Amino acid sequence: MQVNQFHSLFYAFTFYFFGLVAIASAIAFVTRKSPVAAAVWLVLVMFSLAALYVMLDAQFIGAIQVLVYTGAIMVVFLFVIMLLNLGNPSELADARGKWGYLAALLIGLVMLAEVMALTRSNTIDRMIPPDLAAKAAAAAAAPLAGGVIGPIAAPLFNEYLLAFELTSVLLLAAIVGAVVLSKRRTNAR
Amino acid sequence: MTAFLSSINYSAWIVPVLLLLPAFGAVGLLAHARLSAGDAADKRWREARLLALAFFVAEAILSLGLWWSVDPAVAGWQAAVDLPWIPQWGIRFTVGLDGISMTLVLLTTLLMPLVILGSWTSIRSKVHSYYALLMLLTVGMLGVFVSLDLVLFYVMWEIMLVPMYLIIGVWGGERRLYASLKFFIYTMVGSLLMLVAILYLGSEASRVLGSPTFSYDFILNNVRLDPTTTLWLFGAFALAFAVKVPMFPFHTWLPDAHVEAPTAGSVILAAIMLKMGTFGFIRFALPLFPSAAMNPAVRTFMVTLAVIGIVYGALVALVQPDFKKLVAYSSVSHLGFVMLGIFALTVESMQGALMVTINHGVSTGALFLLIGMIYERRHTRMIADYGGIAKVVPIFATILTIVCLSSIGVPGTNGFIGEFLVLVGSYKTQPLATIIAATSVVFAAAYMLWALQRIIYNPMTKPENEGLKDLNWREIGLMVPLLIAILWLGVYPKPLLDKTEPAARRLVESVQTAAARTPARATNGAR
Amino acid sequence: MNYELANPSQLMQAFAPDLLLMGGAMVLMLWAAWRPESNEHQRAVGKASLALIAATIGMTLWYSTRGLSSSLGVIAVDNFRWATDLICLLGAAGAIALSMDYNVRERILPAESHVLVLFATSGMMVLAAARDLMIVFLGIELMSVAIYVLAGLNRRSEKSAEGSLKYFLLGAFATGFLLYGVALIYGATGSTNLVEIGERVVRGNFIGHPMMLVGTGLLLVGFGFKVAAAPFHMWAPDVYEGAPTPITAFMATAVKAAAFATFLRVWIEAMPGMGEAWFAPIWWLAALAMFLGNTVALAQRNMKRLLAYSSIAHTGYLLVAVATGTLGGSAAFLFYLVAYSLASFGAFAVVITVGREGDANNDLSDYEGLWSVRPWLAIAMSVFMLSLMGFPVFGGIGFFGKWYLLMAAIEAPRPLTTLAIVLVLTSVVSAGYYLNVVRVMFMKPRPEGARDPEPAGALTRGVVLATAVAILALGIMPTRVISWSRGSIPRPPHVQAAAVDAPR
Amino acid sequence: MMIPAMTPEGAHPLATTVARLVWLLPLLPLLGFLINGTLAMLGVAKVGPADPSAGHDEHAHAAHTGGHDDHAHHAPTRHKFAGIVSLIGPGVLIAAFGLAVACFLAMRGVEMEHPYIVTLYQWMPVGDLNLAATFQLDQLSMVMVLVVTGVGTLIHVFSVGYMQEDPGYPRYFAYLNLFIFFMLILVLGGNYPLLFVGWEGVGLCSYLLIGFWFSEKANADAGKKAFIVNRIGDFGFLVAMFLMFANLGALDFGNVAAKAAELPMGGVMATTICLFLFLGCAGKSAQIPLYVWLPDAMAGPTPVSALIHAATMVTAGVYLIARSATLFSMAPTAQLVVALVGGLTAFFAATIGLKQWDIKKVLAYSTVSQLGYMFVAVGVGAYVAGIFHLVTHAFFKALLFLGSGSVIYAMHAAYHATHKHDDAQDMRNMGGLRKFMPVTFYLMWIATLAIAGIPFFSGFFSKDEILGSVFARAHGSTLADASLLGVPGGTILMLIYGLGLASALMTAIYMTRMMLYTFHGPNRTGEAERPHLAEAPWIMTGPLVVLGALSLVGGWLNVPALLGAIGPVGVLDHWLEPVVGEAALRTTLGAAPHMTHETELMLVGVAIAIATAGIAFAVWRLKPAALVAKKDAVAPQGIDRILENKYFVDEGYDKGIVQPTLDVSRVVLWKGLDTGIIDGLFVNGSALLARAIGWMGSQLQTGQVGTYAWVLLIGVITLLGAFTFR
Amino acid sequence: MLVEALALSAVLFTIGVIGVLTRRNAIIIFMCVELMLNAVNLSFVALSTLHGATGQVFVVFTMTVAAAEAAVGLAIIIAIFRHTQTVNLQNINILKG
Repeated sequence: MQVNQFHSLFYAFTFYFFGLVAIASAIAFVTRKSPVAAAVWLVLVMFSLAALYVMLDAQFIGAIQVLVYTGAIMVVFLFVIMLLNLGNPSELADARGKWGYLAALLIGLVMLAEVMALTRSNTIDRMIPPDLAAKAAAAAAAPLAGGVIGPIAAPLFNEYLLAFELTSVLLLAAIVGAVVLSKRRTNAR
Repeated sequence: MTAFLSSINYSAWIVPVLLLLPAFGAVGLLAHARLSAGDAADKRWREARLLALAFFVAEAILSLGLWWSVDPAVAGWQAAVDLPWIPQWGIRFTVGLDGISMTLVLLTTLLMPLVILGSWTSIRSKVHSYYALLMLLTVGMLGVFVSLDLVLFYVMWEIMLVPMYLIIGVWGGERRLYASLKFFIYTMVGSLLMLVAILYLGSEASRVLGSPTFSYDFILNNVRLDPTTTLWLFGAFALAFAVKVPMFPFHTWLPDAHVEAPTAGSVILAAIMLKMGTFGFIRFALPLFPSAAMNPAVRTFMVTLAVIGIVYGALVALVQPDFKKLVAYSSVSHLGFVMLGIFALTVESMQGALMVTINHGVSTGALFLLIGMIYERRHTRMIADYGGIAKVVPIFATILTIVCLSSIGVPGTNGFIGEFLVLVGSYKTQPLATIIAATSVVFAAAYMLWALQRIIYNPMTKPENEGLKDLNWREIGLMVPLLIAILWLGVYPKPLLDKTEPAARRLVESVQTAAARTPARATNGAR
Repeated sequence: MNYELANPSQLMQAFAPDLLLMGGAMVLMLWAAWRPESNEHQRAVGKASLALIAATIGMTLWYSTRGLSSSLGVIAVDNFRWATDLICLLGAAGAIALSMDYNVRERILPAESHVLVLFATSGMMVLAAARDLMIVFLGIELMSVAIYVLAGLNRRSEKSAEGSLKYFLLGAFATGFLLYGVALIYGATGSTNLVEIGERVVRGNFIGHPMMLVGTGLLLVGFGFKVAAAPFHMWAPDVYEGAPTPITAFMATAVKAAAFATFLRVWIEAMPGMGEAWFAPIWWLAALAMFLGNTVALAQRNMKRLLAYSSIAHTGYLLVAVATGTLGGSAAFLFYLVAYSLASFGAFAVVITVGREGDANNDLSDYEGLWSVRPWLAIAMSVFMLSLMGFPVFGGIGFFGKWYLLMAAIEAPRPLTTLAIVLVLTSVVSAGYYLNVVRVMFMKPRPEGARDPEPAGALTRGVVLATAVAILALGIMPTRVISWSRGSIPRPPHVQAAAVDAPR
Repeated sequence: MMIPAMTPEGAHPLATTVARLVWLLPLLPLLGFLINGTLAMLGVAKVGPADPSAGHDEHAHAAHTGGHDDHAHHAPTRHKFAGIVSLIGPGVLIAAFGLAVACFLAMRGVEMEHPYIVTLYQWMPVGDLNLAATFQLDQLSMVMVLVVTGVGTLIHVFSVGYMQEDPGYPRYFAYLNLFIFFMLILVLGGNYPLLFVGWEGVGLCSYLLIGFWFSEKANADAGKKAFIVNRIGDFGFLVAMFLMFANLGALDFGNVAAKAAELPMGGVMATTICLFLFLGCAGKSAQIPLYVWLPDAMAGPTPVSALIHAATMVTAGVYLIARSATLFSMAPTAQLVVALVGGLTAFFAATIGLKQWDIKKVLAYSTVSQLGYMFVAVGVGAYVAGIFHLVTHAFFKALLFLGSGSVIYAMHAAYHATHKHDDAQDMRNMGGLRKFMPVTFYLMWIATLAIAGIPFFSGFFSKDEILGSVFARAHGSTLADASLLGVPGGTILMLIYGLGLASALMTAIYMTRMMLYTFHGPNRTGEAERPHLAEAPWIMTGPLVVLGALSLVGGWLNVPALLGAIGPVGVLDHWLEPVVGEAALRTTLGAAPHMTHETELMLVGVAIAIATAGIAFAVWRLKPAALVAKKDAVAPQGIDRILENKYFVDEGYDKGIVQPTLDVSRVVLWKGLDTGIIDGLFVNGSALLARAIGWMGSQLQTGQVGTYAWVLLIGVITLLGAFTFR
Repeated sequence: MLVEALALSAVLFTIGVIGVLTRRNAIIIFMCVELMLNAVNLSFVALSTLHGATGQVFVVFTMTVAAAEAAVGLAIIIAIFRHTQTVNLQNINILKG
């Protein structure tokens, strides 16, 4: 238990560390003028989140977070930013003024307060419906059978097979759409 | 006659035929418009007019049998037809007549040919559409009078709006756009709330019956609501009807609509469409919600509005520079009498109200026809633009005088009978209101005679009027039936009174007895 | 037949109509990309797409008559699904039919446009079927991604691009809320299956559960955005105006229908137990949409924008059906959807007919005196306007649509009488602009020098005629549609939801 | 509806006589109206072209010249239908008069206790109101029928001459016939509503005839004014009917009288009904405050003034009160009001009559004054006296009017001959006419003496009877016991008596003044015109002669007992006894009015003295020779000005009632309430509000994605707030 | 750590929302949306410790969707850039009213 205790302390420290990094980078991301800088800060948020995923026993998700999000999506973003050469000053001064920020902060805090209702302690206990408590407890307690990927793969290809297939159609549609939109205007006269 | 009618099974088919014939007429006219597209405009229009006239005359002749076939003394609905329409919602095509609706149906069918004749030459664009719309309008108007299913009634009630909207808006005067939209929306406000009320009634009825129904008879006999709900529902119905009547202060659409509408539109508006409001009170608002109608506060309120309408309409009519507007406000005044008669709830006043309903249709219809005729010649409705024209158009002047006198309610004309009955009957239950209402005999004379004087008497100061041509044979011919009606109803109204008396008596008695009953079952109130 | 959805082959069978469309779309995509862009190719692909849709409709109809059902799973096999499918498919067919003429006029050459419509439609069919929040999410995205692109299809039009961008950014924003809502609901109930959620909510008495409440609220935001309910409607007018008109019609009808269908299914199957919580918000959403849509429409001069606000108002009307939370409400909802879609589609078809190249001639003043040059077109437009207004006989089935909604509202266990009154009063306001269109067409003279509308293509004419005739005919005899919509209410397999009652 | 006590129709003694043709009485003039009306229409009408809007202006000129735009007063020739109209117009009247006389003879031949009631048809059978169209022939209506048809016949005949050159000749006779029709309905109608039909019908004809020459605005105005003022009275009549129906349950004379007798004596109900009825009478019979229309009504052709505004229609109010005698006898307070108003009217009208220059205006105020007398009579319950004066007044006032018509005719002809446009009715333009029209002159003097009350002329008897009745009832009657606003009835009656005497004095003065200025002294018509002045043709003077005779001997209808030596006493008293006797007795507490011979002699003496003094005063004081023609006259000052302008009552009504009503209607009701508040604020206001909201909403739609996101987020937090903070 | 993770998720989500509200560059706004999605993913992952792996499955789909949206979204941004030569949303407002 000693080890566990230490483990949990370390765990907590790491958790909070990455959490704070995520928040700080997110704030930096939102406030940076340059799109490139913003994108890089966002990448940092995503890395932090990947770490947190791992800490939450979602190692696979952590991995694809790095691969897909950081490695693919954000790269595309950066690519487009640079393609469009958005570094020039007219594009940089894109944020609202001080009051805009304050108002946004205020309204954001109001929303946060509302959303935070979900963490109210007296209800976290009954987060799991009574009849599910056993199942949930079992799920939480049981070591992940099939390693890291198995628990995800099983529902993905059984219960959510259809959804999985649908993503293929979705991606296809997105590709077609992207092509149609960005194709050179052959009909231009 | 009765034997002949029963030998052809007249009452079994007459009402649907009356409703369908104009609809076919509309289709026929549109078909003619398409088929004759290549012909000269004059020829096409002439044919369109003749076609329309033929349809309306056929309609009028067909409907005449109702006078004999509907026996007012029989308690049930006559010439009734009951067909399923939308079974899932319990909506049925239920139609039928009693003495009251029969007279109104006849008023409509008999007036329509005259309306056609009245706008024979004044419509010079899109003639086919014009007559087609008039026919659709007729379907709606007749439908309102014969419907015995609340939904059918509502549908018919609304149908009328569109043709009238177009008639005013397309063929109307300068401010036609404003007037037509105002007419439409004003009417719609009231009727949509009535729609909600109908739904509510229907859902209550369905609860009682166990299956959906909107049958007037069933609701009348079986649905009992708690007083608050009744008041709300009555209010919704009353608003719809009050707008249509129109009662003060919901009347302001009327002057605009009347003034801007072409002759046929004005005539139909005044003679028939306003009657739907009063008919609605008689057929629906009172019998369905007797406790609300008999509620002293409600009654006082309605009677007060009616009396305000009577005096107010007359006073405002007094200062109108536009003759059509004057007549419009006079309508407000006259319809106030009807409302007073209805809410006084005595047999005499109810009969009087029905009389005024018919009379106003005849007299004001005739007035608008006459205005239309003179407008066609002179293109102005302003009283000040006339004066002394009795010299050049004596026939017109004579007829106008007679019609004005009828509108004033001079004894010997129909106007007197109606107003007298309303007042004499209303005094029993609403003495003060009646006395105030009676003052309008003075105002009515004032505004009508003053206008009459400024139009046909006085020196002729406008040279434009010197060349006015008198009425032609068509115009004289179409006025003659109206004049006959004016005098006949004034001298010997008994046949008409006999037709409506039993229904009026039943209505008054049923409202009084039903209101005396305490609600058998209280259902949940409106939310 | 009762499909066992856990069995992949039976799942595929249950999903067969959707698969047919998706597979066909993929094939057509290949064909579309195969040849260089040209009008002929575009039309050919369009025809093929129509054929594909016809086939899918046939299959859907066939499925709908087989009395199918399924075990509890990620998709539903019930008549509500088939009904929604049919509405969306017909919408797609109309959109493609209109596009084929419109694209020629606007010189929109990519044949892929029709394929994207097909993809969007598959997304809708997925939505119609979805009984799992995951599928719902994917369906929405499949539909939306295609629509984002379709809105920006007209590459020569800045408006089109702008509309597309706005739709995309705000759509993605709203998707964030939707997804968050899904996450929280999942967190609260431990399930993403609608029926399971519904059961657990009822059994666990989740009414005071903060996470569930926030989740429901966020979900409502997401759906509210997709159906363009005020105050989440701001994108709609701009996007409707910018998008190619057939796509606007498609968005106003099929997209809205699909989004609403899944919204309704989620609410009927998963949310009955939360009625206390969502009743008032939906009530207000409905009222606000009706009020805002109808009043702001009064200020519009551009027909597409006018119809956009009108569609916002209609969102409000449809929300009344959702607010009832009853199966009767969902029958009314389907019925209304039919009525609304017909009229709306017809109206957009007229807009296309009157419009000119460059998406011009969409101003109200371009309709002045339309009656004197194109009488039948004007009459058809009047029918559509009156139908949208809910006027009996001349507005055909539109009246019964409102009627049904009002009936559902009044007969709901928690009667919505006040909302019904709001509905009718805002309908009065709506007369202000619907009638204005009629007035402009009939009562204003044709301006000097105004060119007559060009003759419309056969397909466009066909759409106008078909919708107008359908509206009028169904306005006289709506019984079939009533039976159809009543028979097509969602029927969750294992649950007796709290507010479920027999529809009327 | 018939009360059981009444003799059933068939069993009535009159049912077997010529009186069963009583329905023919009104029918004859109606027939005349129809024929003459048709001829009038045929004479002027020119049916328009089939398409009235086509070619609006092309034929304007042609229509103009072919139209009938000749000025009424300058018509050179007789109407093309003049012959047949002259035959039909008076012809139907002569026939009706013949029938009336036959009925009268038949009535004299039978014992008649109950009125003879002929039911024509069911009129308004509604609910409890089972109104039938019935004619009631009894002694009272017989008198009225005789007066109406008799005087009517004479005036019709006179009109043939008077109106011969008028282009509206057939129309004139049509209206006149119609008037007689309605007048007969009025006097024969068996219930109040039917009486009301006649009542309003005669008003209508009065309206049409006053405005006969409608191209003059003043004439049209006068007609309208007459109708509207009458309608104010009719309002009272209507309310009285409502009260009767609601409280007595009946509207026919028999039942109302029967039920009225059961009312409490002097009760509120009877008083109210009577006062409202009297309001009706005040309108029709030109009593204060509704007399203002009658002088203006002189705008009509003079025979019309004679027939309608002197002899028949305006006396309908008197008839109505006599007809409702039972009701009034139950309401002494109301009776006092009637009598007092009558007395005041008699007085004030007489003062105005003193200073009028228009010959017809003098006669008009004289009529108002005399009507006041009649109301005094019926007010004090001396119904027979009232009717008696009604009859004699019909004779002499018709004569006066026709005589003045003859004068005007002559004046007009003279002016016409020289194409001079001057006032043919102003006495300042007359003078010395005795030389030119002696027949008229003598006959008018007869009438003047009659109205002044010189003994043995007809007016003497009737006026004397009225004053006597008032005096007699000052003691020992229900009236004397009643009070009005705290003043005892006896005092009021004495006041009325005083007013009556003063009026009598003034009557003598202004009538003499009129005669002096018209017929005596030098002629002021003008040198050129003088040769053209001439007596009217025989067709006009003939009726004058008959009326003159009647004015002379009319008093013998009801000779007082005091003068029993000169003829049968109280013929009219006996004749009317079945109708009004009971009611009159109720007022006098069951006893016949009783005075000592001394008192009676004194009263007669006073009356004679006053009449003689008045004439003498006028002859002494007035100098016709000093008058100047109208165009040279100076404006009067002081009291003269007030009197000549009729106390400015018309102006007061105009400023105080008419204009305020119009202004309030226009400014407050129409512009303010109707277009301002209801239409502007509520109707268009709500439309505007909706549009404004719509406009604001569309302003929110900035096109900025940022704004949209903000709105969306505000929606989100509101929605989440609704969910989380419920 | 569940509550903390959920709270963090909420905070990140809010920051993303604030970003959307304050920025005017289309790409940055889009990135803010991506941040929001990431925050939601964190919630999913956190909740899956409670309810099993379904939440993680969802995250997989979310990422796919994000990728698809990125493809389409960036194409749209490029398309608008071709018209307006800017991605500043303040300058992209010809559609309004």
